[in-house]
Amino acid sequence: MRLTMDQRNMIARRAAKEIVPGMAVNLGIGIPELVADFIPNEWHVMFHSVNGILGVGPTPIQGEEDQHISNAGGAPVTIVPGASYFDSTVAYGMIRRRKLDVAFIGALQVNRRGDLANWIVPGTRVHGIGGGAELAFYAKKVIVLMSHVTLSGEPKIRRECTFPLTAKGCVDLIVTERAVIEVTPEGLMLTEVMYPYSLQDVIYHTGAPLLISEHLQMVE
Amino acid sequence: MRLTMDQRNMIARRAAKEIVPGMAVNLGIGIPELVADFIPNEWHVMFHSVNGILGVGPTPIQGEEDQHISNAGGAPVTIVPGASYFDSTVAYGMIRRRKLDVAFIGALQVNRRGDLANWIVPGTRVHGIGGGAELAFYAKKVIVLMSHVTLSGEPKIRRECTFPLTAKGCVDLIVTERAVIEVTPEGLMLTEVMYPYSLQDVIYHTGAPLLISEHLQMVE
Amino acid sequence: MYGGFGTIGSPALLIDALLQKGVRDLTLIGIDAGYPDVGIGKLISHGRVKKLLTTHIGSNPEAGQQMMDGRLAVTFCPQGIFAEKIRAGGVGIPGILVDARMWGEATDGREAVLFEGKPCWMEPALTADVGIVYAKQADTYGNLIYDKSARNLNPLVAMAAEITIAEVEEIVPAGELDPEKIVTPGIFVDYMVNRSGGNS
Amino acid sequence: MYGGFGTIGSPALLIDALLQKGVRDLTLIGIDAGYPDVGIGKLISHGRVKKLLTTHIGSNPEAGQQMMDGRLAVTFCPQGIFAEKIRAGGVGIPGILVDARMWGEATDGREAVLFEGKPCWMEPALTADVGIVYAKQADTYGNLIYDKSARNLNPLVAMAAEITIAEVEEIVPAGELDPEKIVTPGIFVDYMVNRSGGNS
Repeated sequence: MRLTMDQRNMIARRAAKEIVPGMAVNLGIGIPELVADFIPNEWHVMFHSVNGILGVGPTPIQGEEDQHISNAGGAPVTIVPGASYFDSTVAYGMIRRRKLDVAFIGALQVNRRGDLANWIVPGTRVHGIGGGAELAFYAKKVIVLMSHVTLSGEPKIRRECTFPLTAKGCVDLIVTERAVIEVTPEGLMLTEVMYPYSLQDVIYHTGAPLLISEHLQMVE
Repeated sequence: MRLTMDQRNMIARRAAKEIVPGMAVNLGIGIPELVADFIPNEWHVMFHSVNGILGVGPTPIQGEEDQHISNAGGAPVTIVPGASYFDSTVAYGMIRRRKLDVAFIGALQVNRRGDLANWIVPGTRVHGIGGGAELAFYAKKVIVLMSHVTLSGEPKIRRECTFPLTAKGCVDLIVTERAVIEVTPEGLMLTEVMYPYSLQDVIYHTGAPLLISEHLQMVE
Repeated sequence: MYGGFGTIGSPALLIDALLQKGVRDLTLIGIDAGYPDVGIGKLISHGRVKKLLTTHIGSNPEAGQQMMDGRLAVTFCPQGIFAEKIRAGGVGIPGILVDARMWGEATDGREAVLFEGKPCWMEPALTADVGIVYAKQADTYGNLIYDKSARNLNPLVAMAAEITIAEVEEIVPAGELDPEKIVTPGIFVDYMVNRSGGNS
Repeated sequence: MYGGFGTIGSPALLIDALLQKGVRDLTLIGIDAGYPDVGIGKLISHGRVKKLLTTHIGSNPEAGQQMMDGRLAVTFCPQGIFAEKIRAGGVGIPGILVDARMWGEATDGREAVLFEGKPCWMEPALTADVGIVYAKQADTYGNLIYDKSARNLNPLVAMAAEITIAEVEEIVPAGELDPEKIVTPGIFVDYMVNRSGGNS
């Protein structure tokens, strides 16, 4: 199922709640890029881009883009006060030194242990591993933002990933248009169900066993 | 024998003749530091310092020193147009990438194959290896500037080094207050004898066999 | 080897020149494959490339197609390790050690060595015969200053190539750039092409 | 771990503070041992150091004496490799490969591994619990700009320590430093001490 822009924004808005002021945050390509729009400026969150920016700001007003300020996806951005530019080895140095508090990342599949697959669909189009493996492995908290099911309706949250893994046991939280699911040592814990989906719908479209949180919220 | 300032300058002046315009050159600590004074500015020689400068200029006028512009020995220097500052990994990157045309270096001992010992006198004072090994190994041309004999009169140019080696087979040319000696595949080749020393004196104070160049010069 | 990340900081004129010169059977080393009609991707679309060492080709379906057809040999490497490998080449060390646990399953199945108690891989440095980079300003000595996020891989590539060619917006006399602001010392730069005309 | 090369770029106030605080049994990591009464050498002269990883102690005879007496354990490493090892720690890779043929006889006799046809050593990255550095300017986010050759090892140390303390001449509001000129991004800096008074 292809997500609507509204659904993508809803995922991003929910994801933004995981951020607290002062954090350093990496936004992957796709839905993660939208998260920045839901973070107040005065929180002084420093957005990190692997091409070499710490302190990415909002999308520029049309006509005022600087062709040489862009995020890793190539989209024009701005910078905030305190931002710096550096080469990609420094960008990844920050990642490996575990300076990033949260990485929001897209996914093809996540399994019940928090393994992440997001770099290749065998036999079809090849993207390449990109920076996903390092972000997923080293960020203090990894939050997957994705559609709950594939275009053909298959669950993306599965008992086991069928695609090659990007990183093992790295995912802490999954946010989709239908649900928020925590990866816990006991397994996947459903904590929120998004309107208009039902608990039954989420369970039905999830390919792995779900623990239901005693604080389960039905989000309007 | 301790060298006089005149002798040290004479060695540096002779050494400077090995430089051609546009070269990138590293000057070690000691006599090598004096070489810069004998190179015309208009040659645009770029002097390299391992602490992080390419484009070291002359010693500043007294009273006009900048406490944060110094060479690797800690002496105040200036910079020339086109100079840049960088961290020490970049300084050594230039060395390993063989961007330095000549390194002038001090020595405790050199043997007939051009092995260099300049970092430790076993049982006495320890200096540490510093940057000598990398400069000696990677510079396109390595020129040793030193006194011909030790303080107690022992030859520093020897059949074999008795001190631990800094780098093997790295020395191309030796300049002392008494002689200029090339390291050739056939052995050490004496090409110049410095006034007021005699050929006999040089041979007597050299601890390795010397080939005498057919173009041997007696330098006034 | 080429600088740039997507089209940002990509030496567009030098890529066009390679295309016009008819160079072929290239081995390319760079962070991505650009787009089919923009950036380094042009060389791929025109069938000039036989090997590509990169991290990601998602923005260039033509590269993916050639890879599937067996016309283009692509080797992938995680992006941060890839950048470090180019840097290692640039500072002349033979390689780096990387944590093998990070690499998920994007591997060729090789064995890790145990180093300081961690499974590690020995990753060779990357160097190239020729490197092409884009910079904002140069001086006549070849010192380079980049522009914002157009820096990305460019300073690494500038150091890692035997012959480095810089495409720059402007060339000023030596001494006119702030020496604190220079990112690539000129000793690493062999040739410059001025975007506004005139080579050096 | 400390920045500086000789006394240039050495965080003098932080060294004095360590001295006054009575810290002892230190393991120090830095490019040299300073001078007996200036720079990092003060800590050695006062007998506060038990181990020293460095490249050169020629300017500090007191360090040499303590080494001979067995009071100070000194490990030497060639300078460029030493700097690379700190940088490796700073970017979070486990180690680097170095050409074993370069190292003369300044070795502990260990075996080289053959890597891509060259005898190499696997050199572990260097990190530290605390790093002290000196910078010219900082902003309130911790971004640092150094001063000329006082840069030397400081940016490497700033990245390689778990806790990095910067001694700076001036702290300005975030946004006032040219982002192109920042050498150390503030994310690597934990505490700052303003030389002209006032901490942050």
